[in-house]
Amino acid sequence: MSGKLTMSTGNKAVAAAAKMAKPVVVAAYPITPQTEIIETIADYVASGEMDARYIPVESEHSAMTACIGASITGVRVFTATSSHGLLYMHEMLHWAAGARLPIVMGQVNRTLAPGWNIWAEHTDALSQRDTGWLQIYVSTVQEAYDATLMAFRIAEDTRVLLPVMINMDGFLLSHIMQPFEMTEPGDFIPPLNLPHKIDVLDPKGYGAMSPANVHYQFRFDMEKSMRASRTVIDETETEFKKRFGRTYKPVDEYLTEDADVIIIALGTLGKEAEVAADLLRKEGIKAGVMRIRWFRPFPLDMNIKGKELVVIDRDYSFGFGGVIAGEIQARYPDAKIASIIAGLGGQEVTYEDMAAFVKNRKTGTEFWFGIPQEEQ
Amino acid sequence: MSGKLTMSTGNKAVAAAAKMAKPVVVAAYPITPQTEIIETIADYVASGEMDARYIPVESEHSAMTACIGASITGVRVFTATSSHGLLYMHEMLHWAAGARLPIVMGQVNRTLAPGWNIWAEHTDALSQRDTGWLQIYVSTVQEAYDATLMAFRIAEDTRVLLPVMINMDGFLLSHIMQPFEMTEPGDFIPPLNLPHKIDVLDPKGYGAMSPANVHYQFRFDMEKSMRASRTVIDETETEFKKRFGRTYKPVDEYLTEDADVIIIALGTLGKEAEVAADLLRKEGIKAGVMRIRWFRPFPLDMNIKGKELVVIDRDYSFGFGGVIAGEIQARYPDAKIASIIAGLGGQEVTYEDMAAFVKNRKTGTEFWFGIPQEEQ
Amino acid sequence: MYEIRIHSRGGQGGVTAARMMASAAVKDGKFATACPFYGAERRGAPIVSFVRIDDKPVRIYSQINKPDMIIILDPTVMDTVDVLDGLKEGGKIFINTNEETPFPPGFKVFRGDLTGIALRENLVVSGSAIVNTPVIGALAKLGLFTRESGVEAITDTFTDPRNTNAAKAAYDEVIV
Amino acid sequence: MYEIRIHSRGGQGGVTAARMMASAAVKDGKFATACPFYGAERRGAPIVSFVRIDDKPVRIYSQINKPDMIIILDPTVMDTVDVLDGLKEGGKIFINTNEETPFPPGFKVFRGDLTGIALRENLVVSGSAIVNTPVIGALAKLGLFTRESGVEAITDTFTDPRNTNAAKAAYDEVIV
Amino acid sequence: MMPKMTISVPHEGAAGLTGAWRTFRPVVNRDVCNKCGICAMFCPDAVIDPDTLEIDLVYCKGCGICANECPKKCIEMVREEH
Amino acid sequence: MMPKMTISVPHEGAAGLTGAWRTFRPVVNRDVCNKCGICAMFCPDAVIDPDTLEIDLVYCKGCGICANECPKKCIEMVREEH
Amino acid sequence: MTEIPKEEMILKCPSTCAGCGSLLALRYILKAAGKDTILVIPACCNSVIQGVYPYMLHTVPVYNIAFAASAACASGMSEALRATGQKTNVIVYAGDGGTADIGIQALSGALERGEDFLYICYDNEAYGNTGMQRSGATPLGAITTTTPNGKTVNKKDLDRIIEAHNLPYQATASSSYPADIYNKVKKALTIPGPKFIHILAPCPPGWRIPSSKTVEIGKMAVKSGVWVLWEKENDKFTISAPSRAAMKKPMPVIDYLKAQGRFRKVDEKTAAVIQANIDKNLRKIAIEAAQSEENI
Amino acid sequence: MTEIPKEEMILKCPSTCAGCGSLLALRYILKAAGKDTILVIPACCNSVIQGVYPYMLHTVPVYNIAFAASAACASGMSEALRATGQKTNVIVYAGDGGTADIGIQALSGALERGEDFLYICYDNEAYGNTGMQRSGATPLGAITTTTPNGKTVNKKDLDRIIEAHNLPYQATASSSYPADIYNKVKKALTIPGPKFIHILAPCPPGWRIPSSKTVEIGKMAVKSGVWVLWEKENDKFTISAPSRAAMKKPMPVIDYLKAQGRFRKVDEKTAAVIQANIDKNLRKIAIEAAQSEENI
Ligand SMILES: Cc1ncc(C[n+]2csc(CCOP(=O)(O)OP(=O)(O)O)c2C)c(N)n1
Ligand SMILES: Cc1ncc(C[n+]2csc(CCOP(=O)(O)OP(=O)(O)O)c2C)c(N)n1
Ligand code: SF4
Ligand code: SF4
Ligand code: SF4
Ligand code: SF4
Ligand code: SF4
Ligand code: SF4
Ligand SMILES: [Mg+2]
Ligand SMILES: [Mg+2]
Repeated sequence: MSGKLTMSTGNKAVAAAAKMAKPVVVAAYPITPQTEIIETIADYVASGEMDARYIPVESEHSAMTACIGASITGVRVFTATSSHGLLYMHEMLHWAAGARLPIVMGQVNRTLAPGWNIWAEHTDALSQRDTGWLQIYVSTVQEAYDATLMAFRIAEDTRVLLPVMINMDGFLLSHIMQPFEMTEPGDFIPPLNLPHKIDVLDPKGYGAMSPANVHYQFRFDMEKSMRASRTVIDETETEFKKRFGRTYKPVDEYLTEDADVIIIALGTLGKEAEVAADLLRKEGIKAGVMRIRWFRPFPLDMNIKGKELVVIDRDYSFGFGGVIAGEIQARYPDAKIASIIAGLGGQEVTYEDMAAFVKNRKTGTEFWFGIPQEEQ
Repeated sequence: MSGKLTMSTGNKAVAAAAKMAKPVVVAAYPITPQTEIIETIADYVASGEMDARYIPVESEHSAMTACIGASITGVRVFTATSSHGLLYMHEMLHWAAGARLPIVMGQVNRTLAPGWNIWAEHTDALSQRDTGWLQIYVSTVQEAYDATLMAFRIAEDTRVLLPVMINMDGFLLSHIMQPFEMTEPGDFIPPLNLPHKIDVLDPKGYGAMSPANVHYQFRFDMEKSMRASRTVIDETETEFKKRFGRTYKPVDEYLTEDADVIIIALGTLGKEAEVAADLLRKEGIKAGVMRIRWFRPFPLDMNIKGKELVVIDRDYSFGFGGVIAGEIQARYPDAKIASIIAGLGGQEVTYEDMAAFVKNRKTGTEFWFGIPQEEQ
Repeated sequence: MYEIRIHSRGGQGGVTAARMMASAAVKDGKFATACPFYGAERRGAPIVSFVRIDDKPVRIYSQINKPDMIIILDPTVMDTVDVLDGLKEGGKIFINTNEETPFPPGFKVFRGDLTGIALRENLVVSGSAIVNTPVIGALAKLGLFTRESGVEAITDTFTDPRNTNAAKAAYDEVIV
Repeated sequence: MYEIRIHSRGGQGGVTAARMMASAAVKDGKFATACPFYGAERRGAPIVSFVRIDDKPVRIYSQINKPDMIIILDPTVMDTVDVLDGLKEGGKIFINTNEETPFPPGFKVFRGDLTGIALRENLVVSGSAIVNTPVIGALAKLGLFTRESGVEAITDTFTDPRNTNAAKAAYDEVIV
Repeated sequence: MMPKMTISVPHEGAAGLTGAWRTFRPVVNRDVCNKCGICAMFCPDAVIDPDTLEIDLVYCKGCGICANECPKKCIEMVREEH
Repeated sequence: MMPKMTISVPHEGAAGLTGAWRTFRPVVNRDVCNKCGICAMFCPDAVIDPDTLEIDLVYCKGCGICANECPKKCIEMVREEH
Repeated sequence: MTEIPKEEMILKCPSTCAGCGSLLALRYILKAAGKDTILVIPACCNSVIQGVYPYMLHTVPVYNIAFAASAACASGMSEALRATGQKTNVIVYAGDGGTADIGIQALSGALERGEDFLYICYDNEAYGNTGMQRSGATPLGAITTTTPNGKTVNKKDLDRIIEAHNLPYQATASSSYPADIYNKVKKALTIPGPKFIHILAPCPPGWRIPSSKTVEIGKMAVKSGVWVLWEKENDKFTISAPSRAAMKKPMPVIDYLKAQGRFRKVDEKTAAVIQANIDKNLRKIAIEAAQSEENI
Repeated sequence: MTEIPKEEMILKCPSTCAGCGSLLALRYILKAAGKDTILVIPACCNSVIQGVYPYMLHTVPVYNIAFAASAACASGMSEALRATGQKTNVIVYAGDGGTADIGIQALSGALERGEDFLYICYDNEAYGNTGMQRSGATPLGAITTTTPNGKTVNKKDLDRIIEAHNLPYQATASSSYPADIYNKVKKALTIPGPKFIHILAPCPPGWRIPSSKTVEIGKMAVKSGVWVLWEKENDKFTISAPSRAAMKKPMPVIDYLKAQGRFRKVDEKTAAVIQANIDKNLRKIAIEAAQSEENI
């Protein structure tokens, strides 16, 4: 790394990136393990380090709604949540995307109650995958910071105008401290120019009755923007590298070129999987890793031809299966997938476990880590 | 049909079935096009026809929560909602399933705002597909009635103990009037015996801290029950036929045996697709229809080998594609699918349109009905 | 399959009329569906509803674009709505009016002063004449279903005898 | 990779200690992560946190099961927690105490009276002695990072000179 | 690039020609009217011109409030004939 | 069939032996104590037996409320040594 | 009266039912607010009457938002506008359901935070848009589709709930008194911080009254003391003129009840309870007004 | 005092912080409620302190529910229990955040419907469980992690908000007065319909006080009039003995503020505002009590 390194948690890095982006309004509600993000922002605002309005709303439904209200006036907004907070704003997630507002949200992945459990799982965010939000999953503090900066630029690009959710594993990344470079973005994030912002001099109505013969067209326009966002993401990541030297791709690859078997995972599991690949290679198994970063829009050009896949889902869609494994299979029908369900509710999964997943893989089956074979 | 026929809307049929099931508590909140269900129940209760408590809650979040509170005391409960109401209870949908409560809900499929639009679309319910609810989509007033009766029996079976959502197309089915037979269920629905109901004489705590080393086991137990529900559904549908003479399968098939191409759709589209198949057959195209009724648990034994599929999604997952087409491809990797997105926001789709989908199908592509080819 | 489109106004009972029509046909042993194209209509706003009658179960849910028959419960909607849109050649029109109304040629036109009948029978709610029961009488006369089934369909829904009286009056008075 | 597990109590600053340790290692040009295994702990409840130090970026997020070193910031946790669980053969133990504590053989034991030092320097918050800065001094002495980096890591976090003073005292007083 | 969505611009008649809803039509007896403007004040739909007191029958829904509130009782609600 | 889920049964010590949290331990001077029971009343954790006034040190968190509230000031909070 | 601008801010003609009280009220609200205003509307009758895409009838920007969400939306807007130096009025126009039931959380939160906006609840005492189900604001005895025998519990006292939030400005109003609405909105908009106005808006289909009676029934509500017009500026509580007059000799509530179909199942006992509630409330309001006088 | 049962309904020992006021209060609540009770607990400190699966410490059934949802859950329970002829007490034990902020909608709805349950809010004036962020109930001037310079708006007046719902029973209490809690809960549970008790529960880490001072600070709150103990049975409003005594000569609030780290940024001006608020509130309460006396 080039610049000065700061020790920071994932949470603080996201807060720092949000500060750099200079949002005008931040509306958020606390929830473990996200609290540190908004507490840090509250501190920034209180100390004058950040010239924003922090709205301490009374719930997440209102957090997202206040972001919507602020955003439609044409200003930059930011929020953060996790788990039940995310679920509680579900209606407004659909709304934010349908209203085409470039809201950026830090989202700390945590499992769902009952019973209460505050540890990592991706079901919270993945079960929002139809809402029209772009979703990225990050795996290091540096990446959390960088992705947050890029999120504003991508969301606000007029070819996109959809909200972006930056996902990071609860505690595993939100609370871990790693050295990272707090790059000054300079003019990397252009000023926001919302084409449909409210203007009292040119009054318009937003969201009144939308007839059956046009509503689907608006939905198609969202999908068009999702498709366009692939280009915008590529451009943004290229520009980011040019300016700041760090390389990102929608899917991060590790030793995939010559790999026979590829572990696919999101977030910290995807990073630790690299260690599993190293271990496997020592044992003569040509393993690689694909860490899906941008999950929405879904990656369409993963080069998995001829390789076996071990897909680790830290999530589950009851009565169907792992979400990631399912969507990969859907978009890559030829894929030979061994589906592993692991890490739900903070279940401990080590690189050694992942190496074992690879060694014991059975293509075409689903395996719940930790559940005895006879019950599977 | 054997018995006396009543003219009824889909809404009223669901209300009538709920009445027959004798729930002790109904908690619900009005929303177009579901209102008729709860108004009918309110009438039943007011007139004494139904011996239940109707709780006129102040929101859908509370509707589902009140159902949860009532259900855990061991009584039968019912509710109904639609669209934004469903989204607003999203958090509690996850909760109801995680709490293993056999709540039955009438769900009228309607699209999402903004802009406001009250017509049919399945995105509302499909975007709840990870919540652990069983989901059935019905296509006639009779089926709405029958499915509601069966839902109670299935949900409350101790092998299942998961909530069930009966989906019906807004207006198209909720408001259409058809003749149907209001069968008296007799003892078809056994008395509820909730194994984990609250008992002050044997006090237990529900849903406190759930450690990382067991939480995933509870999630697996939900999945096990989902898997078991396939059997329970089969048994229930068999028993239903035995008693009342009407035959149902998880996937309803029409002229599929010798078909070369099969239309797959849910709800009223799936029913009207039969007319399209008839039309196509007149033109010499061997078409059939598979109407997915039980979407959760997802059908695993559809016999589609060697056939081409035209999957109509009245829903969309932005940045991915049609939900139904995606999940079919995921579970049937060999399937040759032409994916059609049609009927969003009440977009009119006729059997003639569906016949055209078949004739113009391009396997491996996605086509948005109503959008010019060059924009697709 | 016989497809009917009904033009009325919110509050006039057009939807109930559609249901009773379908119900009467079912009583005759036919299959029928009635579907109101509900919107967010207010009392007074023009609305349409549909009835389909067939010998086998009706499996079509989409709107009726080429009706066999048009029923105009409130002629004033004709000012703003093209009520004849899609009506098949030779299709039937029934209109609630006491005077002859000109229609383009090629259709069979029937009329009856349902409003007059309703007012006579004092079938008035919040100032609007309720014409949904008289129309059943008129349609029975036109042979859409039997007189008996029509009466039954009404008595299933309404207990007040004014309704059947109005229907019977309409049966007698419809001008073919 | 060098893996360290820290045992402390909610409110004692064990998490901050972990961060400063990692930070000091980074200042030495190493790579390091500090991860608190947060739960819903309350002030006073035993908690553990982890530090990993390596020459290349640390890519492991799962818990440390076989630590190279154990740091016991509060010896009283030993009553309820098996602090030595998984410690590698020949692994190091640092314990905050002013008296010799018996451990099974096969480990290298170090100690320092961090609490005493904290109390001496008046590093007390709500009645608890804060030992997270003294421990940095002690660990520098044990060679986990340089003295300079340790001091820098502290001054990055705390401005009050009592902290560095306490660390320096611990550096001098740690019993090897 | 403007996203395609339900954004509307002000436009008379956007909710239809509500005059078509009318079953009764307000008819003013100008001889009795004292031009007090009360009818215009209370017309929910603002279809009575406050200056001319003309009623815009393209939009008047025929609610009858004007007739009910007129202190001179000089508005009569007359059944629409078409 | 009982579903597997987070259902718990009453059990002492379910939240751990909270006595381990203590840094100060309450020590009662029985000679001065008048057995008023105020300490037991205010102990949030109910670890003071209301009859014997014994303190259950397996669980006492050492909060010091008893000492603070004792009207006779006969409870001293003493630093734990291990 | 003469000062009320003639210009209408709503073009002809929303698809409200004939005789809609909420529309009558809105006419005067917008006249008072003027062009530098954003209207925030949650799901309710007023969200669907605006016209159909691509056209609308309101000549100020209208932001439609989810049912539970209007106060939170207004919070975000107002914070963003103020942060960027704009004075634009942010006005929520919400039904009683969107205010007293599903929207009360967001509203209560916004009031506690002291957001700078005006919240106006038009109260037709039921969920009008979905066909007249009971709301928290439905009065005792009223028939709705979910209370087919009449509501058995009292109307939620929204005004006292809001009052407990100590706003700088709060008022009640009625669509039958347009000038009063105009004046209250005008005044409210001069005051920074959260403001609340609660407008009784008779609804012909819901109240089962002829569409011509909207204004008349609204006046009867005031005359009988069912509805009291007042305003409260910081601690100064004033009964507005029409209610001051009415309170001298209130009309018996039975006349008000009898005029409406929705109360047709109210028996004598319930009518007496309703009358007693009113009497008690009027006494309380009189005392409050008197005390407020004294304190000045 | 002698009548309070000795039996503890919570086994040793919840994982509350040392000196937790909310735990102290709950001890007496459950003693008063007895075994035929279901406790409903939304997300809050009291949802995580129960022990870890498969064990728990409470000896009555505890149903944990989502943060916003406790009153709705209790509604469903109580309706189901009553429908099946069971008298079991349904008691919500919720924090100030779960009551005044995210839970107020469900609560307000349940109160309006007249559900038969007892809602108890323990008020530690912040989101304790997530590490002390501000809540609507955080008082003016208090530092929390989201109000690093002290809160700039007033504490939401939850009690007046609830009062506006006209409950048959409502009271305030404090964890420093256990007998008062016991008596109030006992009484509340004899009354059908919705009941509400608001308990001030000092919180050492949140208030930045030594854990030994919980009871002392709670008493100071009463002595200074920051917190007034009262109860209201239908219309009968009574000031409870400790507050009656305190109101004769309230302790200056500055002593209360100075004793807590969370108020360390309160300047003289703010302190004066806080004192003035208290003075005003005490006057109002005295008047209300006097009026209630008169009416009897
Ligand atoms: C979350 C959600 N639940 C329910 C609805 C359906 N809904 C729309 S408007 C409405 C009633 C509104 O009542 P009120 O606020 O009193 O306004 P009114 O319709 O009476 O004008 C309802 C229940 C919705 N849009 N969103
Ligand atoms: C929907 C949702 N949002 C946020 C949270 C996180 N959360 C859990 S408890 C809590 C604070 C509770 O505060 P309060 O009700 O005052 O109780 P206390 O913790 O102070 O006891 C928060 C914010 C959650 N569980 N669910
Ligand atoms: S209210 Fe009557 S008198 Fe007055 S202007 Fe209108 S029509 Fe004329
Ligand atoms: S009838 Fe109604 S809409 Fe027509 S002018 Fe009179 S008040 Fe206005
Ligand atoms: S409070 Fe003090 S005097 Fe009273 S019983 Fe306890 S120790 Fe003895
Ligand atoms: S120190 Fe605290 S926990 Fe221990 S006995 Fe005293 S009051 Fe109870
Ligand atoms: S239902 Fe009532 S409030 Fe709604 S538009 Fe009609 S009259 Fe107005
Ligand atoms: S944070 Fe406060 S309320 Fe929560 S357990 Fe600790 S002392 Fe009790
Ligand atoms: Mg309303
Ligand atoms: Mg709290």
